[in-house]
Amino acid sequence: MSAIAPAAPAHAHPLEQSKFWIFVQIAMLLAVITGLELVTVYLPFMKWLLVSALVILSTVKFMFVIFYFMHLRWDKAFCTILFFIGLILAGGTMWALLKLFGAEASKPLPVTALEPPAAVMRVA
Amino acid sequence: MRLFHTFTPLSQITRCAAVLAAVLPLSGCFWFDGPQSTFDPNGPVARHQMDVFYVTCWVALFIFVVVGSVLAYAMVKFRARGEGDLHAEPPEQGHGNPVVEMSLIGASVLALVVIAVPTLREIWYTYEVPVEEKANAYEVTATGYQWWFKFDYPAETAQTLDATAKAVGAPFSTANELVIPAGRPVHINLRTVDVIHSFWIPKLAGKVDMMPNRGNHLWVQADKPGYFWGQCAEFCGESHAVMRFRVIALGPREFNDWVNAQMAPAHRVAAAAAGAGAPKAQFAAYRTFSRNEAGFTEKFDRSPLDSWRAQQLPGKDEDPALIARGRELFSSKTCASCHTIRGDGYIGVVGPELTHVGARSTIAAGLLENNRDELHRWIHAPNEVKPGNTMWVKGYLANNIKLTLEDEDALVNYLESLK
Amino acid sequence: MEALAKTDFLAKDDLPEKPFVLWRPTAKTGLMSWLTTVDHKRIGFLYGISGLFFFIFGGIEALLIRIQLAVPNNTFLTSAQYSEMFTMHGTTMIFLVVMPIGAAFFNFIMPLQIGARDVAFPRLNAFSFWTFLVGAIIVNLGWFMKGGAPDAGWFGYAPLTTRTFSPTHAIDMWVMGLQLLGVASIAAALNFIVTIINLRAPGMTMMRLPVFTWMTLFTSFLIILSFPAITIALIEIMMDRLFGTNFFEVSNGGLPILWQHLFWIFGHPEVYILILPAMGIISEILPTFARKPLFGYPVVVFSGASIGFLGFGVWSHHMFTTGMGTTATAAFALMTMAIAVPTGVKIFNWIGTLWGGHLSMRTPMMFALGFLWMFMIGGLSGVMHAAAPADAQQHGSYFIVAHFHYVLIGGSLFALFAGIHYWFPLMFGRRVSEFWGKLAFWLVFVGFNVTFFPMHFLGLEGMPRRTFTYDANMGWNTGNFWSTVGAFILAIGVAVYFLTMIYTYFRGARTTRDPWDARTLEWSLPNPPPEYNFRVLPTVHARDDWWYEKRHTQEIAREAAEHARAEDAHGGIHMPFQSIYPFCASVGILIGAIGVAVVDPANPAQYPGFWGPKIAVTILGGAIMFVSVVLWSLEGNEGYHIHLNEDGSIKDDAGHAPAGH
Amino acid sequence: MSSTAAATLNHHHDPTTSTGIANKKLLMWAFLASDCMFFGCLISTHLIYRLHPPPGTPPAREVFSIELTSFSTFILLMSSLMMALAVNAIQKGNLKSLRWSLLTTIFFGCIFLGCQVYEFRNFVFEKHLTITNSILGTTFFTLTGTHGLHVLIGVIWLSGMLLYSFTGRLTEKDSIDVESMGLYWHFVDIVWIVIFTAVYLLEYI
Ligand code: HEA
Ligand code: HEA
Ligand code: HEC
Ligand code: CUA
Ligand SMILES: [Cu+2]
Repeated sequence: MSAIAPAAPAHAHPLEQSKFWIFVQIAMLLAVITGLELVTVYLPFMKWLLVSALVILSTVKFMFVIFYFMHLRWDKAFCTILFFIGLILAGGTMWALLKLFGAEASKPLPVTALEPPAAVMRVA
Repeated sequence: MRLFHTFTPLSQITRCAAVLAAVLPLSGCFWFDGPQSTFDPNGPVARHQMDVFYVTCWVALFIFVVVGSVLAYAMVKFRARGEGDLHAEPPEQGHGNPVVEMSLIGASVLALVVIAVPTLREIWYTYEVPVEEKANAYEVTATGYQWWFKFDYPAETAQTLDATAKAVGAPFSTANELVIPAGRPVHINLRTVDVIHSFWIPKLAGKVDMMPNRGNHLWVQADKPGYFWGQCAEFCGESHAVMRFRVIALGPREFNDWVNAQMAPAHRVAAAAAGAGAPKAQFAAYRTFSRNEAGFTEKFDRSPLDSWRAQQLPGKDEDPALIARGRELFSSKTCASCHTIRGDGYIGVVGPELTHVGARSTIAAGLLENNRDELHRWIHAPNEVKPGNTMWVKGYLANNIKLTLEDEDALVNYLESLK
Repeated sequence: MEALAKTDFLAKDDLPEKPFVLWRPTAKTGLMSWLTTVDHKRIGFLYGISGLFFFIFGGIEALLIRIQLAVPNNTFLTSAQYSEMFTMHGTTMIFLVVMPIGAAFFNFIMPLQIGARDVAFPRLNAFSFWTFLVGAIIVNLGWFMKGGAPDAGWFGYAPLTTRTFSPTHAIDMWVMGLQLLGVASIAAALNFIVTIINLRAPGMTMMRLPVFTWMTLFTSFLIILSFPAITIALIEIMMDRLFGTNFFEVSNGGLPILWQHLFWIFGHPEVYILILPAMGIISEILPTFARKPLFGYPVVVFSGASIGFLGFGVWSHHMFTTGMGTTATAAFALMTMAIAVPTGVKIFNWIGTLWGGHLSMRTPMMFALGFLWMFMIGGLSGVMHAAAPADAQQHGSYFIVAHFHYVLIGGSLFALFAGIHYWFPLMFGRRVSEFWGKLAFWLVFVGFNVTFFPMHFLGLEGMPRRTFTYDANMGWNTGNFWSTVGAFILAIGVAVYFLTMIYTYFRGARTTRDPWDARTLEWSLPNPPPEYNFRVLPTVHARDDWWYEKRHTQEIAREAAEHARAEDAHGGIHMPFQSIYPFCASVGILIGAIGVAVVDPANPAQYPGFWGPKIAVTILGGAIMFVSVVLWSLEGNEGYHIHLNEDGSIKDDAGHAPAGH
Repeated sequence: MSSTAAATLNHHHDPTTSTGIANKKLLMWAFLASDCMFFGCLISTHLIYRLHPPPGTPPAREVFSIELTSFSTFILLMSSLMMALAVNAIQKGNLKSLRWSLLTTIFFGCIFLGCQVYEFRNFVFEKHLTITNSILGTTFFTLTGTHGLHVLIGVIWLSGMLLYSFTGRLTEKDSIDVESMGLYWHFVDIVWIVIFTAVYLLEYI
């Protein structure tokens, strides 16, 4: 991006033709992954394993959509950089927020402590 | 056009100008030891925080002096002199010097390390009572209300009778004046019932917020007996500025006495005495006050701890009949729907507990000195003292409380008798 | 020449006739020309004027605050009025003064610096401005309403802003207004990003961009990435207020601290949004008046990027006292300190720029040097806050007020003043008097320090901020008194500054091209710049290209002549048509926002749950906006060609006749 | 622009810009970066409140109906496919194919919206989860509702484009308009991918 980019290499026509099938295949793949995810949640494994599996699977879906459907794969790298700046910052912020709120100091008060302490009637 | 129609007269400006002219020569008198000055720490927490402050301050000053000297030198040395110089050939078009830049970055990082080390240490120190002191720590709970503070003493169980004349034990509570033992760490739980407040006793510790739905806490320790100013430090609405409180640190004996006095139910003036003394039938002539007027005398201010002690002594010249009338008015005028007075059967929870209000040195959340004039000023027109406050809006306005001067006198006498 | 016409419009010459509603306005003077303008310079001017207008507002609010605090126990303002004052003062100064004046420079200067004829989306640019204005109106509407102006502080901490504690419409207007300002800022920032990335003149590589343009780019990134956080926060509070949801409803488990996190995730990058353009301006002015290139250009650029990036990881330093726990506090304290490094790098490089230069002390240079000193003080007190245990004593006190005025006024505002002064000859072709300029500088400089230096001590002596009154026995009287005196000196300085500018605008001495012997491309233009900016788009050869051009005149002249021929062969200079629809869309937004924030639902006693009037007004506004946007996209991004005479004036034949005449 | 009217267009290079990326595409990507933060904060809000649900919160998995949600997830994925094909079509100048693809995309989008309306009604009237009666309802409806709003805007935009394609003014040269619309639509899809996992599936573990 530092200089005016030279004209792109000659038009990639064969690729254009085959894109149709690429798209269809990817869509099928996405559907399959979604099915997999659905199965995953019912598996009797450790929780952290399932969560990581889910995270990985949806990341894969995510990446397929942005790189193929959204053409990042064929576009200038700068588009990818641009989008990933937002994606990484958003991811980092989410991570930090969840950490902050997951911390011990952030546990909300149990409800009993919320109510103003009842007045004790004292008769001398 | 709300902005314009409520401005008070321009005479205010003249008044300002006059006062300003008077204040000028006094400059510098109070700089470092005002009642809320953080330069005068009276306990370990505040002291540690001040230490960090001094580290940062010296580092910052050092950087400022060094960088500033270079900058000043450059400004003087390289300044173009005279018109001739302006049109001279431009200087050498240098573009940078990586070595200089890298070493300056290194130096900055070093300076930051100097700050970071004490910062980290004190973050942990100020967060929680040190382990070896934990057993010795005293616990209280402070709850923020718009715009006053309530203090509960879970450690102290007052033996009292409940409605069915059964003996029960329950912690007592007080308001706006936090009495703590000196020389002992005090662990303060911070709660709020409405918006965010922040609990700040500058001479004892930095602030910690009272967050809704969050169990915050703070610890303080007063080196020796003393009287400290506190202040809400997070904007919480109209009367945030006058949401104050006081902290009284007492030696062990005195603290114990105070606790015992607090546990007792409301003081009653013996009716028997009534016949002997000459009851003052007419009500006192109370002062009038202007808006925002300061709420204490200089005498009080000079030795607040002594004033507080004086306040603990039983009242003189009390008029039992008047007091009894005050007690009766307190419920007939619906004061009791908001205030608790243990022993007199009043159990409101919206406002501060008043069981021993007469023994506090201030009222209205640390704003006014506790004497008859100021107390009268408060119950006469709470909104003049604290704009928008709950007692006015949800009490006087909502319950349509109308008090005659006689009523007010009775109430003042009643409340002052509650030692 | 491929890169000739870089904006996204088509010349109208070869397009079919269009129906009536899609006529393109052509007025070049008068009200209509301003409402329909898409010229980045005019839009920049509009931003600037609005910013300065609101500066007077914010300044008067500040003066009222200072009058109230001049003496203890003062009764000049009531508590309620005082709350409105500081809330509106903070909101105004940040969102309606510093940001738009910054945007004015982005608009006016940045395209000229990169050798572009306009921004990438001229109509979107107009829309940004009008929407900004709408937001500003909505925020200020409260002054004229029964409920009063917003009064919950500029960061509006929930739950004070919920219906329970702020039942009037004041907060609704604050919320809605900020929401729109956010939309406007994001739209503008997207535009600048595309412009800088895509519309650079040939040869203008990224590492040749003027530093101000770089800072515009970083600021724009900060805007698009931080504003969404406050957008979410505002949506949530709005839902709570309108529909009774539970985001911040404590009794149902809401966590008000979430508001603080969301606000400061936005809020801290926001303060860098305020300072980065300032740093850009300084990086232009110092080299010009030192007659030396910026010291360590790549490092300055990179440190700008790191400030922006790190700025997203420090937000909780505004929340050190909320009881986050030790680890979080420590992490944010360290991150915050880390920001001092790239900022320091900038300071050092600016000093390096001065070193060995020929400093000519003209007024812009005075403000720029003032910036260096004052920002250093403000930055260093910022680092003092970063030490969390010390901040426990400082938070919510006047020490903070001192810190942020040093960075906001001594930093941002000084730089903006410097920038106004510096580019004034370019914008209006007139030169500001040095005498009056310097007088204004000294008044502002002295007044500023007298106002805000004592606040450091006030804060450390325990004076809390946002308090409408204080007692005489606290030791704060002297400090407050001087602070008020200083504020008036400052006000006089500001008045001198602006009166001088106004005088110069009408009467000032005419100036020639490039009066400061400057270094960047915008100075290659005649002043004021013509609507098409560049007669021929420049080819950039060096970092400080104008400095280079001035030393290679023959080569440049040859090149320019060549380009001119090529451009003529392509049909002349492409200019975008004006359009009324951005303005119409913003009007729709105004109406809709009034519907959401101000109009009451029908009397609930009579028609329970019937929101008729509110919904009707909202829908009306929405519909106007929708229709405008549709017409906007249908009218297309067309333009016309202009051809120039030898002297740069426009030949009025070719292709300039508007459709339908 | 005239120089781009050459015989074949290269859709990944726009010679009129400094980088070769079309302005509109750049704008859209930058906007999507911004939208990441937008949804990031909104999803965070929901998850934060799921960390420590206040007592009395209805158990989410008893409210949700994963079958329905999986179905609408599938539908949205398919609409994304049709969108990608639409872009492909216009880049080849194939208007007819473009129209069919757009129509299908719109159709799927509407089904998704329909499912969402059904889901909301079901939650409110059958499961008694409303936007006001618990924090779960508040964050859930706000999050998915905001996403739904994005879908709705997308559907309107798509329909507008479909209508426009009948005016005869939409040509291969304007493929960038369809493409940036496509970017938006796909983005709405990937946001749903995240929501589906983070909001729905996680509840079942
Ligand atoms: C233009 C706006 C601006 C800028 C640039 C900054 C810059 C900084 N700010 Fe400031 N800040 C505000 C505007 C700004 N701030 C505002 C408006 C508030 C209050 C909001 C409110 O509550 O209403 C605030 C509040 C605020 C707080 C919260 C205080 C509190 O409420 O408790 C903190 C805490 O860490 C902080 C820190 C910093 C730091 C570390 C920097 C750093 O970026 C500064 C870096 C600069 C330097 C350090 C000086 C130059 C460097 C050198 C000479 C090199 C050598 C130096 C070292 C190695 C130390 N700021
Ligand atoms: C860029 C931002 C900016 C700027 C420029 C300023 C400028 C000033 N500010 Fe500040 N201020 C803030 C941002 C800013 N402020 C913020 C964010 C807050 C926090 C708000 C909150 O707590 O929520 C704050 C809060 C704040 C307070 C604390 C209030 C409180 O906490 O109780 C004070 C108190 O002195 C103050 C004073 C001033 C003064 C005297 C100026 C002066 O510099 C103003 C100088 C300008 C003028 C004086 C205008 C000159 C106009 C004329 C000359 C025209 C005259 C014409 C006629 C009379 C017709 N400001
Ligand atoms: C709506 C409830 C309400 C009613 C009714 C009410 N008060 Fe209060 N009262 C309050 C609240 C709340 C405060 C704390 C105000 C503050 O400091 O902001 C208060 C404070 C006080 C104080 C000062 C306590 C202290 O330690 O600072 C006194 C004394 C007092 N009330 C007396 C009375 C009397 C006498 C009446 C009846 C005439 C009365 N109150 C009626 C709510 C009420
Ligand atoms: Cu309570 Cu401020
Ligand atoms: Cu910050």
